[in-house]
Amino acid sequence: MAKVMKPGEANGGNFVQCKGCKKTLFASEFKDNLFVCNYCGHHHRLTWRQRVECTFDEGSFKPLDTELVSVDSLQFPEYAEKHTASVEKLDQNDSVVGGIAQLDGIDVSTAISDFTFMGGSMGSVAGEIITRALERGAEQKMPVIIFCASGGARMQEGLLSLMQMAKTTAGVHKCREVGVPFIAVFTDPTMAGVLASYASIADVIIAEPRCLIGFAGARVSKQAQVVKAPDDFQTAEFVFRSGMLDRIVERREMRGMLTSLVSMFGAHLREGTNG
Amino acid sequence: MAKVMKPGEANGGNFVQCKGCKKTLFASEFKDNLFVCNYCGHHHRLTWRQRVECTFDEGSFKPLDTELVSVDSLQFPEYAEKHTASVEKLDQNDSVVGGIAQLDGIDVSTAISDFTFMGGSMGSVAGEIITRALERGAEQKMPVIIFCASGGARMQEGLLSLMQMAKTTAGVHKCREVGVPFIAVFTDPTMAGVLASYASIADVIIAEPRCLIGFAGARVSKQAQVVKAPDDFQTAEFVFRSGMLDRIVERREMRGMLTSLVSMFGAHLREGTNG
Amino acid sequence: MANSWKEWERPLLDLEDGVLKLKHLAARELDPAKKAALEKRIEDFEERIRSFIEVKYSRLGPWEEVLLARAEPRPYTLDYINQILPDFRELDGDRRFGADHAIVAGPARFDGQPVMVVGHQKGRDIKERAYRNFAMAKPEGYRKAIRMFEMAERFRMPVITFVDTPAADPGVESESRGISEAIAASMLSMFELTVPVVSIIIGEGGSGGAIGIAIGNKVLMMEHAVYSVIPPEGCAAILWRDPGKKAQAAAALKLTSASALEFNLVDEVIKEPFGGAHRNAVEAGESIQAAISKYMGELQKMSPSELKEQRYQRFRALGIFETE
Amino acid sequence: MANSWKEWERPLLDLEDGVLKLKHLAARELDPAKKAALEKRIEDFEERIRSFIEVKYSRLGPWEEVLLARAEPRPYTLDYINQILPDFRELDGDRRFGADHAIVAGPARFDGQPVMVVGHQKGRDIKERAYRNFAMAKPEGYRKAIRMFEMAERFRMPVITFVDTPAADPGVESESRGISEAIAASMLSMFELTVPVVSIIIGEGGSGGAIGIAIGNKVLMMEHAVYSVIPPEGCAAILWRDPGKKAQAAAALKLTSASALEFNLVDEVIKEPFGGAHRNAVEAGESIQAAISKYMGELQKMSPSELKEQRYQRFRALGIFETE
Ligand SMILES: [Zn+2]
Ligand SMILES: [Zn+2]
Repeated sequence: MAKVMKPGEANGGNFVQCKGCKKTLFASEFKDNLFVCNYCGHHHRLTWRQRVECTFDEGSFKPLDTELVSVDSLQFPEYAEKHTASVEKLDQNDSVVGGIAQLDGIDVSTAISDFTFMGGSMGSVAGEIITRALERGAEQKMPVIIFCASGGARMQEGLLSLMQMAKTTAGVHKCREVGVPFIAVFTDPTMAGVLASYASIADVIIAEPRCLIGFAGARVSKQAQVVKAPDDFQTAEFVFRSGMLDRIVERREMRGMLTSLVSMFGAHLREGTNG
Repeated sequence: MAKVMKPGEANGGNFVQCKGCKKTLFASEFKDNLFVCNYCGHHHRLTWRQRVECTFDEGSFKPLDTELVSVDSLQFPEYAEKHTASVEKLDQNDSVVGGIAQLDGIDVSTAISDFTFMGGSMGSVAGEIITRALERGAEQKMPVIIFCASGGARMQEGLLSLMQMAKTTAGVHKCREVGVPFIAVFTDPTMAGVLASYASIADVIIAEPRCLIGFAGARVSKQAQVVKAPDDFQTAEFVFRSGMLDRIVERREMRGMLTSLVSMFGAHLREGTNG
Repeated sequence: MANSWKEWERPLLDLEDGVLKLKHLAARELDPAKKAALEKRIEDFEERIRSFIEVKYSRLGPWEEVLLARAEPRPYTLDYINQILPDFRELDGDRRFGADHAIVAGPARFDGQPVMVVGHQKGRDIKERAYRNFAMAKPEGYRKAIRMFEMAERFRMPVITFVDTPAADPGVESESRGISEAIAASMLSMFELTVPVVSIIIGEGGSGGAIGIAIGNKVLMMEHAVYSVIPPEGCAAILWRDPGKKAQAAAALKLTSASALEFNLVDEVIKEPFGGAHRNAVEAGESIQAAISKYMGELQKMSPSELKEQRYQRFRALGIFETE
Repeated sequence: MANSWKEWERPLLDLEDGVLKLKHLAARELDPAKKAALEKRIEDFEERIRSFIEVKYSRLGPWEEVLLARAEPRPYTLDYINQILPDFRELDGDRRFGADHAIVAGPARFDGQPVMVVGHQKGRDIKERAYRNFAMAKPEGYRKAIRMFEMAERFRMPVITFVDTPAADPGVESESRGISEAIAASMLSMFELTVPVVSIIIGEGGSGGAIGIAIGNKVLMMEHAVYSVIPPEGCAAILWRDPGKKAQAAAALKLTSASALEFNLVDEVIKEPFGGAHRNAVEAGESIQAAISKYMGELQKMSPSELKEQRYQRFRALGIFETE
């Protein structure tokens, strides 16, 4: 059965099956290859912990805002159960983990969205963590890097989750005001309310190859139009052609790209150094 | 023979033939109708004097910068002769006339391009007058209205005329800096180097119906593309659909529209009044 | 469960129709006795209408609020503009790609003062509905809005936005021209404003398409408007795999004006005329005018930087969570 | 009159080809006498090449300058970037409609310091030429440039632009997406910058397409670049209804670097290597690097507002007229 490693399984000596080409891969090699299939290049989804390992200077990531916990304000059907199940299974409070980290020694403020937690959906907690990551960057003059992986706003928090679109956008506004660069990394998938808020107004947007990026569910938008959707509709490649992305960058190049960008775009923030 | 009135001929009791539908019109009625055919609605080109009469409070226009005269710096073939002939024929120094005027008593800075003078082309003098009109607006806190009617930059002044694109854009920049509204009125034709500089970055752009508006000569751009040009390519209607115009306004409504806009957009400039 | 406002109000609409016919008859009746009888019947009918409305409107559930918010005869943005914003001069164009008639925009006067108005516009008949794309704006619409916000900033004009859209246009073309970026950039440009902004949800506040132009210093909501992160139909389809359970979804989503106020997501709910805004558009317009007047008055006492900061703090504070 | 650089340099190219062949022979020749003879011939050839270049390049007319500016082997923007702007990270997208490969852009380092680079990019082979659209940018290209200028401003990075385009794309699609607005808005955004901007015309400075990204505090021009309000062919067609009179038109338009300097429209002409930049791209790159270094050094002594004001005044002053 197709199976993508969960955190901690990578060292078990198991085999895993590629979600792209279905070939069987050695788990250890797969991990060394940053969870990218070396046959077909499929970039498998990462948990936030895997993302941290693949990206930042070793041991540099410090989680913050971990004290925030979700409230079922609307008493929405099944929300409390689903949420609790995710919390217990994944040992994290919600879909986004924020913190600070380093790239080649440069401090960055970051937030990482984890699709395994309720589809990475953005409710009050996720919105707050993202906004704090942006504000922290703005206040402490650190570049901000946010990894997106989300189906969109969290329906179960109703209008409160729609408001997170505005709130996170307000966070971007703070970075703009003080000249702090904000880089968004779109990973599979980056959709709907997340795409239509802070994510799309990053200074630089980088996507992983072939990841899904879209405003509406593909079904909705294909229905809604007389215009035929191209075959690669809502993939990173389509979105790049549409002028919405700066670059599509393979995972093995991502750390280098991000380091270079925060080094150059953030140079003016690091007084007394030359970048 | 088809003939459009020249300045001063309107009161001669002549007939004129409409350039649009070729019908014969009473000159006096034609003038009362602001040189718009009452059969087909064709908006005939206006000289700058006619434009002043059709637009501003009676007697309010005061020409400025009339002392500027062109120099044939490049010794360009036939330029001096052509230019001199236009000056003598039209009793004006160049293709653009600048000044100040009033709309319902509100002071505005203005410049009016006259296609009858060498196709309204923009050389050093035209560029200077337009830039001064913009700067005058910025300095004296008057809204700026510029009427465009031009084939583009004046080839005969070579690179100097290309630089007028930058210079007039610099003028718009000054208005932006101080919150002075700049309204461009596109009349037949508004093309090339004029369109690709100050004209297209006006706060509000209004066009007369069916006027020609384009970057490249229609021949060039139709050649250059596999995409078929729509039938109304480079007309005001096409350009409106393309999102480049705020409104297409008939000449009889133009004065009212402009007055309303300068009254509202310029209210903050007129201290102590409420607009 | 009714599927449309018309279906839900059918008995009421029939009564109102009846009154109209009776009035027509009465007007032409010459016999005073018969006329009096007709007028008595009219009075009876009107009393029945009143009590019918009273009963029906006192028991409105969330789904009925959705139906009302979507009701075709509800006043739309241009109706309010025509009533309370004289000298409106519609401007158009995103300067990028196209004209979008799902959003109308331009300067106007409010209480004599120049303001910038931006609002979604629905169509009343089939032809206008197509022309307005059912008030589902494409990227061009939001980019036009941004252009207007920027002009409002340069020319120091307060901004009024009217929100009334089922959603932003979700089509292939919208995606390929960056509808997500357009919505986000529109919100961002509203956060940058140093002039007062009042936003009013007048009908459907549909998700990202709505909030894209709803970043006000004050956000008001008509009594029978709805404001939701997802349409109830979509929510039901996801949650129960049954779009028919839209009434349950509407209830779960807490999309009514009362809920929005309870969660402090809107600053005031504007009471609608007896029987809804569609029964008395003029009165609805007057209520909106009074509300805008009040809040503009408050906001104009604030400095440009205070206005920006207050708007930031207003949205920054939204969200409910606990701290471990 | 030659129609292309290749035609014009044909005898020279043949000689250079001959030298290459002789060198190949000499390298494999084992007989010392024959080798010496070959080397003598090579020397003769090289001497002939030198004097050929000396003569030909001392008599360059405006039309020949046009041919040189358009020469396929001339160094293009990415060649200079690769040589003198390490850590270049190409960024893309206008966030509106599309990716445009006629303009390349992104951050890089110059003399160790972060800068923003924007430049037209021609293609060397047929495939790349199509991909680059012959360096004729569409609105997307200029809007990408604007996005980069805005980032340069926010992140306090000096800007370097390389200009090398026959013209902006004049097609129907370009018009329908507002190529005129895009060019004008790009110029406007450059006037708004408070960081140093150096622009270099490296090849063809074609009309609006060129000046759209050429609003520098300092504008430099390569010796054999041209800068013109209209291509000579177009000018000839308009003036004499004969596109064949392009050489006369080139002369009339005063489009050479010498003329641009004479009229004070550029701040410096960067001397090219013997026989043109295409004969020694590295040396050309070094000259550009030295020139940018010099001017960046001057500009970085100025305050943000001085930089904006100097740029404004620089362009404000352009134009020649008299006062009656
Ligand atoms: Zn694979
Ligand atoms: Zn006619």
